[in-house]
Amino acid sequence: MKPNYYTLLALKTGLLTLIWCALSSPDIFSESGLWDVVMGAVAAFTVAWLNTERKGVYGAIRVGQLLGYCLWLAGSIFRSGCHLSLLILNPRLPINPKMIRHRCELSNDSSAVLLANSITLTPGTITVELDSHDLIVHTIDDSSAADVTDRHIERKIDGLFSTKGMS
Amino acid sequence: MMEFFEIALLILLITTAVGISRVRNLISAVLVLACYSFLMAAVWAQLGAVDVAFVEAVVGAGLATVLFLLTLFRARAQDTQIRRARTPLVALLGLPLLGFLLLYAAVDLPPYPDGRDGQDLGKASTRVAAEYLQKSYQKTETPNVVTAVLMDYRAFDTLIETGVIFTAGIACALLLRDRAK
Amino acid sequence: MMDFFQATFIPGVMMGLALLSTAYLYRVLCGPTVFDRMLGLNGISTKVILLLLVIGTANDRVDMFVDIALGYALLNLVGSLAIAKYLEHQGDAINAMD
Amino acid sequence: MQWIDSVKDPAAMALILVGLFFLVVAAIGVLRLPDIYTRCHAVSLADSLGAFFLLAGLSLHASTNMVLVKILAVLVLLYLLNPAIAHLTVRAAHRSGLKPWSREDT
Repeated sequence: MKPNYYTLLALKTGLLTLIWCALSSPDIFSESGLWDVVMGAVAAFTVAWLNTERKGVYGAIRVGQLLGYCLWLAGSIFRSGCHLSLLILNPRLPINPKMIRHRCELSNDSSAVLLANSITLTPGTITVELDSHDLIVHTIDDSSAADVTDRHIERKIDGLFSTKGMS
Repeated sequence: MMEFFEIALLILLITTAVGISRVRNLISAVLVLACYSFLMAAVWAQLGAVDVAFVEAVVGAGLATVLFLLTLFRARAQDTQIRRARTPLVALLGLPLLGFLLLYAAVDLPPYPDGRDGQDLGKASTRVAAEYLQKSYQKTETPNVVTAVLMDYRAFDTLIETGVIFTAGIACALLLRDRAK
Repeated sequence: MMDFFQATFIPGVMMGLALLSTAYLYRVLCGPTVFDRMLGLNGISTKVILLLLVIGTANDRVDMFVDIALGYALLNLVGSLAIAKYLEHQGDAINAMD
Repeated sequence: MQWIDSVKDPAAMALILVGLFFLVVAAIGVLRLPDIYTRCHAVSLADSLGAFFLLAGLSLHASTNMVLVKILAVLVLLYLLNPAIAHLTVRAAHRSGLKPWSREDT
């Protein structure tokens, strides 16, 4: 998907209206319920309008791949969560915490933020500092350190956002 | 099991309250106070007062924490230390006595209404609560009963409360204003 | 089975969550540094969010409690953001204190 | 479709128990681990896996679809905000100069 300003605005408005409906669960078939939805749509449009930059350059987002990435991330969270549980429950506490400086090779900022977020969400690794493309990551033992240094998260993220297909 | 849960929550609350009076610096006190608010909100939710729980979370844990921290931003680092005097004997004896008297008085309170079954409604909620629940929509056309009570039945009370909060807000804004300008 | 779930299991879960909060409360009250207190506060707030949903399930009113849980999750960020900003600003003077 | 109802509650219980297990492990970790950075890992374990399984169990038991959607919204919000909070805590500790614990020191 390669959004321009108007499609982005419409997308955001639709999403926010959906969230509004999910939270207030109006009765659409009555008059007041319909009014609620209309007011929600107006509020959603205002928020979307204030938060979308007209002059911005929007990169393409591959939505299907992003969903696939989320599933893969859930799996890897589960795996490293089990690993961390075993570490904590082990009576000898075999941890070896370390600060790693890691330079990521991603083309744009959105990918770097997604990478930092994924690293923090995975148990066993936490992003301490994020300075455009330099990350400082705290890891609890060698195998979780290997998760960051062998760059397989980066390869997964790399294709998700691209700034090449500008509109 | 439900009673044990309530007792556990109350013990946690009391521990937190004791902890606030033991910490050494103000920033820790703010953190422990926010923790107290969260636990208190859980207690309100358990009692079925969801609106109160929400206000407790918004004001106690969110707004009050931010305001305290804004105040601490203005203080110098050495001013955030708390120097405690030794507890005076009057407080050591008087406060437990006061607590005992309050507990003694609490025995005479009307029974806690267990409104879930609609059966055992205590004295406090038999007179007006039923009328509010049944007729407030016809009288005020406000779907939410709590809003109807706040904004229609006791509107003057709410107005003056709002005035008090507004005054307090102005006072805070004036005190926290940037001195450099 | 329904009865067991509602009458015994869910109150047990509530009890368990309340007991788990003690671990975080220990960090809030006795944590060696201010950051431990902040961590404990974050842990307690997550426990309370979960607890709200479980209380809602126990009373069969999840629809009412879930909105408040959402509000909590958002508020938690605001509070933590303010505390973290404060500590970054003047943290070193106090992080050695108990 | 009778069998779905009979299997729903046990499945919900199993999921909630798995969630509680991870929460307990995280609480043990918060008490046991040596410094702020490592304790943050334990809290992130509780926030991601414990909350996920517990909320999955609760949403399985949820009566209406609307409640299910809202519980999922809470989950998404936790997954979006908790990394931010953990990152803020650790960054504040790092910037105020707290040294991480390591094996060589002791």
